[in-house]
Amino acid sequence: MTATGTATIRVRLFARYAELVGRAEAAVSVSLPATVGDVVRRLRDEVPAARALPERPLAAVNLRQVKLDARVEDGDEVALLPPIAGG
Amino acid sequence: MTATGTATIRVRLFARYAELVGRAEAAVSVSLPATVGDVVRRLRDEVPAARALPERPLAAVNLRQVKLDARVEDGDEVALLPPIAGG
Amino acid sequence: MMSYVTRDRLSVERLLAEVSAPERGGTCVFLGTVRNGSEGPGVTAIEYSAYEEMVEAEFGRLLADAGRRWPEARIAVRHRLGVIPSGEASIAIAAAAPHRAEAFEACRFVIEEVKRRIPVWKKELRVDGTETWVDPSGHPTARPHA
Amino acid sequence: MMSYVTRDRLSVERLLAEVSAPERGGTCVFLGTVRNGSEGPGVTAIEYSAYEEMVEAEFGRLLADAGRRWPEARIAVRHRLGVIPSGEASIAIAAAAPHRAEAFEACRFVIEEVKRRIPVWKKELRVDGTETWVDPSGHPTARPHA
Repeated sequence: MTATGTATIRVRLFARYAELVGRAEAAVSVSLPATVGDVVRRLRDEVPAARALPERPLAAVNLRQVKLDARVEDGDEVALLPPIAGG
Repeated sequence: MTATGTATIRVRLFARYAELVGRAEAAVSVSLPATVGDVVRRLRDEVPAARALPERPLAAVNLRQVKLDARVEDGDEVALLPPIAGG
Repeated sequence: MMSYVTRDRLSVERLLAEVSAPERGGTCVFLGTVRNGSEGPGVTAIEYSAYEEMVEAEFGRLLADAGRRWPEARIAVRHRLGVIPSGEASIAIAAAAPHRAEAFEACRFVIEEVKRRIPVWKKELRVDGTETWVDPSGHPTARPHA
Repeated sequence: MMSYVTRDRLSVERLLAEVSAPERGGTCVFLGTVRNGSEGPGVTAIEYSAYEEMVEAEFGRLLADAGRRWPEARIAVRHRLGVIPSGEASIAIAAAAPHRAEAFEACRFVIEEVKRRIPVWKKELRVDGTETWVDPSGHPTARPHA
């Protein structure tokens, strides 16, 4: 069962990525079905400064780390995470 | 080079061993050369309650764990140690 | 609800109180403290930032994972965020268990997983006024806008 | 001279102060606490006795051994003696090092060596008034004169 139509995805950027892009948040629209990788590509298309991000960043959907081929749905929050340096 | 003559050894007993023997300290005389094992045997000969001790207890000479074949000298302090349960 | 993050100084005593109990005889604590880096000019402080909602969620999952591996262990963890001066702790973990092996293993597991899973980032603030994002591989990344 | 034994409550904060420094970013603490034993009647306290002169000498040698294995680590340890109520700590070890692996390893090494080398003995004091010497193999030894 695959959702179709258009999804609006909230994208959040953190730490160095937020500095590179000059913002911490964006909203992008993608045609469903879509993956996190599609969201990253769409962000890079729509926000020129986002081209400074790596093509395959670490990502989370709804507070959980996922691979770039994970599906997104309308209303999801996608976060692009610089290499984690906690502790 | 081996010392000869007679050595007086202070023997100390701890924890359960002190309870078994009913004392925490004894002095025994051994003919040199002598080992810690000789001191234990002499203690068991001279102090009847010491026969309740194991024949091969854990031992220390001058604050350092040693095997029973370690040499003793006049004035040494030999300690017989129940199984260690620190921490 | 209790939070896994704080902007205040970390208290080991408070974490110990959360995990200790008479049936748990071994407790292992780990503290990560801000180092005065050996490479380049001295770091005076590190600014920790995070994806806070995910930090909370991920710590919950991480402790649940640890609880499955060491069911008798009780674990508490707190990550400090904001500017932390050199020498003060950024993370504190306490793991108490009936036996010491479990306490050490659970505590070590949590810090290793934190480094892998908890979305926190560090920016080194240096004596000379420069700032550097810390790359977890250990190589500071030049800040492009600085 | 500083002693490795005390009859007072152990203070983790004090041990941390002895080992922490800005160049040591990882600190591991181990606390051994008196357990409310699961077998037989409840233990209310443990009485710790020791060959104190040897405890001091052996801790000195043990920390020197640890210092050779982990030259960048700084380690502090305190063993409490006397009657210790259930739930309170009998031993506290703090190991700080530039990296966490060394801190964990040095701390674990010290507690394992303590169990092997430091001449301390425990007598369990139970609710019902009986006393039992603790055999380190885990099997309590009946006290012959009780």
